[in-house]
Amino acid sequence: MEAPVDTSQIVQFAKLDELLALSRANSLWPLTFGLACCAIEMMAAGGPRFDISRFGAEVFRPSPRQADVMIVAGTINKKMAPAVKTLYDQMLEPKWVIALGNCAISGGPFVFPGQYAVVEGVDKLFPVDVFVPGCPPRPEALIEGILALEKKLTGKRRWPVVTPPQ
Amino acid sequence: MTAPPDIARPTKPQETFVLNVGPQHPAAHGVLRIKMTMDGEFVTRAEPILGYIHRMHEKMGENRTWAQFLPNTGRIDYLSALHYNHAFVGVVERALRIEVPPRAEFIRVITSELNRISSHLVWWSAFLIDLGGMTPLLYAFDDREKLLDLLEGVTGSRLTYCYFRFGGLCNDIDDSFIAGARAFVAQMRPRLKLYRDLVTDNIILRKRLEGIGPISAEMCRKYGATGPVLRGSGVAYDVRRAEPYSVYPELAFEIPTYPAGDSMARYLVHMAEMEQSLRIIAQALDKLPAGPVMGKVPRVLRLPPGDYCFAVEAARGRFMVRVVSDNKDIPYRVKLRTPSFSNLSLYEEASRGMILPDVLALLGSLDLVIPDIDR
Amino acid sequence: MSILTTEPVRLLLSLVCIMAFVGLNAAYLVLAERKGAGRFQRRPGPNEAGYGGWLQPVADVAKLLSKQLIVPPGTDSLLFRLAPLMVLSPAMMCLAVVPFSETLVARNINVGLLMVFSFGSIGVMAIMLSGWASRNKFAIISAARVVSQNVAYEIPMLLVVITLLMMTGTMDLNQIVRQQAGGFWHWNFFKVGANPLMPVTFVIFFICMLAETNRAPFDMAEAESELVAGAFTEYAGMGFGVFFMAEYANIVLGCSLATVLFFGGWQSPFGLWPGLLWFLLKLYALIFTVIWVRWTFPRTQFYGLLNLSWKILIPISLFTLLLSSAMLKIFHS
Amino acid sequence: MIPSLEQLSARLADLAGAMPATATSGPAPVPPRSPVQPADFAAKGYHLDVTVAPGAVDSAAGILDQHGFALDTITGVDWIAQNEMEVIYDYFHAASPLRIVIRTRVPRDHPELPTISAVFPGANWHEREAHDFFGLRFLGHPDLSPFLLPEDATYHPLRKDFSA
Repeated sequence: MEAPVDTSQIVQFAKLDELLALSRANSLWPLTFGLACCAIEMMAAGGPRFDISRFGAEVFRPSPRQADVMIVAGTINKKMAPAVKTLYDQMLEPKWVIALGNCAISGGPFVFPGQYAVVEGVDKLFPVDVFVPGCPPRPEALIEGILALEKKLTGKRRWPVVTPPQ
Repeated sequence: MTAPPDIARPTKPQETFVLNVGPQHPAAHGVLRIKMTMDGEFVTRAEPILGYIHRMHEKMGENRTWAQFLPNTGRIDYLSALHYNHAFVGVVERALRIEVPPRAEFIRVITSELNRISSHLVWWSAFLIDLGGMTPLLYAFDDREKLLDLLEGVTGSRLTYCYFRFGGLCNDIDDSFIAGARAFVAQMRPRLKLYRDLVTDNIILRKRLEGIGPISAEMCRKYGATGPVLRGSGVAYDVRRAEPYSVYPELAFEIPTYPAGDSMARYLVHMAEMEQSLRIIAQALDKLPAGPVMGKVPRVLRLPPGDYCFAVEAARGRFMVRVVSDNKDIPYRVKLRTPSFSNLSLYEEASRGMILPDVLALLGSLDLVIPDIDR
Repeated sequence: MSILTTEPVRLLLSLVCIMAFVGLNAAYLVLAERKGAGRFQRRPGPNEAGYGGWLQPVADVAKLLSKQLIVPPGTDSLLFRLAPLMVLSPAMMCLAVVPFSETLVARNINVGLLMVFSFGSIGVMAIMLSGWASRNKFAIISAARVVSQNVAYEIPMLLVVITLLMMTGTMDLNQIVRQQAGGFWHWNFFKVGANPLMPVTFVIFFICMLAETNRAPFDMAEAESELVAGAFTEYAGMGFGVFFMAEYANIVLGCSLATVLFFGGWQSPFGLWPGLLWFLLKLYALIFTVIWVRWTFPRTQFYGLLNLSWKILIPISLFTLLLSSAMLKIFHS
Repeated sequence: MIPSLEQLSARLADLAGAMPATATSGPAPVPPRSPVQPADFAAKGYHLDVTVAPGAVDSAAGILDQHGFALDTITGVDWIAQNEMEVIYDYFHAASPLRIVIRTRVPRDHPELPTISAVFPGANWHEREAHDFFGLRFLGHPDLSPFLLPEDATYHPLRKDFSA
């Protein structure tokens, strides 16, 4: 039997792909899924001052089937890990993951020799697209994470990067 | 609506089914899981299953020095981090008999009460989401941002504060904070009235909450429930008065209680507490003395052997730290008595025979922070 | 006679137009809802996709269309696929008899109102099927709720409509609009001479319409904090998108009906220049009210909802029915 | 009914009187002392420190229940050097500032003591937690399955000899 041909190398719909990527980048529906402290900052990012809805990303869907991006906001421990993995598996392609906060990145402050409960980073469970550091990250950081994900999708950044004055 | 008596009793197993609410569920406020045995829409048994965010705080206490454990206290109940700070610095100060300068104590009270308001605002908005009202969340977060600006200015973080130090504070407050706090108090009072007009007096909200999930004072005692849950059952128990700490005895405030014990009573207690917190802040700002914010503290902390307790009134109720020391620079044992844990423990009994939306309204009214339960 | 004016072609064209109308409305009402919610909540709402966020629905639809489609294992795959189709088509069928202006109506039949209500009740079956086929406990609870809710609210709604029918004496929607010509005091809403409780009947109609379309504060089907996403929990991509669209199609239908029955349809409020513009104006004003209600009130409790229908709305609507028949007998016979 | 400290001391002393006094917390040997010790609230954070035999914790809970106390928390402490487990019960009273501590010690390799969940239903969870962390076996407890730890956990992480 022949090896399956990777058709994406032969047939490309460049413009359509671009359009789809642009659409997906503008319509990232997150999963309503807060684990710990970072979830409060995720809520604050939806609040009036930061307003994640400007980028079309405020449609928090409670069902993983309808969500596009999973914002892992908090510590994952060994009891929770199978549930998080299930949620990831229940999400449909294309799907992305933002690891929000140090706990989701590496276990954060809860890693010490002899620790027995915390999964040291959500990338131990499934691939992560954007890491947003902080304990907890500020809402701006989450918005920056969403912009970074948009850049990953479309190849270009929505806004020029602001360099802070020296 | 309460169930007819034949449903409140466990029925034949084939007539019921199990509904897992959580660990990922919009009403789970994080990762609480409730295993509900349902008979149609009636809940015959709602069993909370914990541990999905167990983060080993008590084990970590045995692995680091007294000062190194302090940042952990801001992450147990992340919504009332300063109260937890206070309990932990309080227990060390009690054991070592460290004198805290009065200015530091007043600033502790001011920031703690600001923290309490921010916590209650988050609870209020999350509770309203449980009841299907989305807009209050945005209003509350708008006000909360102003409050967080103030706290961020002095503590350096927005949520998981680590501001208190053994013997005082890490930063003094400046005039801009005082002016900002006064402005916030002046601004928040009409906002609370607005909340009352817009939300509390809403007929749908009242119908949803009145008479739902009654909890008696006796049940609270049997389960050790404290905070707004206990005060919503008519018992005026507040650690700030019962075991006075800091400068609370010098400040006038009331302990709001509502005797009904239903979800509405707990809701009203929260709303009244925000007003009382504003009152405390205004008084403390007026009485704020000058002076240092850091007392004399030994360079290396070694608590004399023995065990020490310190309780504070956190936003969710009585939070107690019990430490056991064996005269080393790391604790031998740190026990954290968290209010959400005890408040949730009565859930199984209180929720029996109610229908699903009411069970979730009751859950929301208990004001839970899940990492506070699991630690 | 050109081919365009033959009846089958005209009907086909009209149906295509209605589909486009429903589709565009659904897409942009979602945007209006999100922007409106933003305004109610002191924030800007979507404003980055396209100029002022106007391309947001395009992005959403393109994304939903390109999302992976699955039928979860263990579901009844036929019913699972059928439900989204069934939920959208009745609303479109009903819009075929709604007169947008005196001449702009896909098919003017003399029992238009009957048709609207008979097709309108199919929608609930689709939601029930989706809940049943999903093999998900939340979905099944939601399905059961939706059925009991719709049964409860169909009754006061029909009683109110019968009250109205006794006054109009016809089921032809265009005829009903024509009877309301000549200024807003001729609209059925203000015909207190025929029945002093006319505004009350409208309020009942509006509440029932909110309940029938599963809108907040009666969104039992998709009670997010209780039932995750209710009957749609297992639907993804455009399957879910269709349910979303159907919700808005139903709102458009409900508000058009309210416009036709109570606010004089395409009649102008001053008796001058009747036409499509007035119809759309009234329609969108009502839709705005629906959005406004959603972002203002918390959700009712399920039993409270049923009590409201059985204990309050049905007795009141029965009373209005009796009152208006009595008044007809006394003053107009 | 708000109890006075003296009344309570007397009732709890009756309970504790029959047994020999054991050492309290701290690895250093302390001289034998009365099982009922008033404590300085300002220094310790509680008013009365009562040491009872493991079998008497439920009767102590019963006495405090009659006086309207509420269970604050149950703490385990692993004294590995003495090969003992200390179990500390904290009680508070909603109408008075009184805080009572009941403590007992059980052998480390045989940590069994009666449950007080029949007296205070809230103790159910505290005892399950103590079982999770220390492997304390509360006799008569309805369900000691892992609580905060994963469902299949067999380890007791707060024991001093635990290593992950």
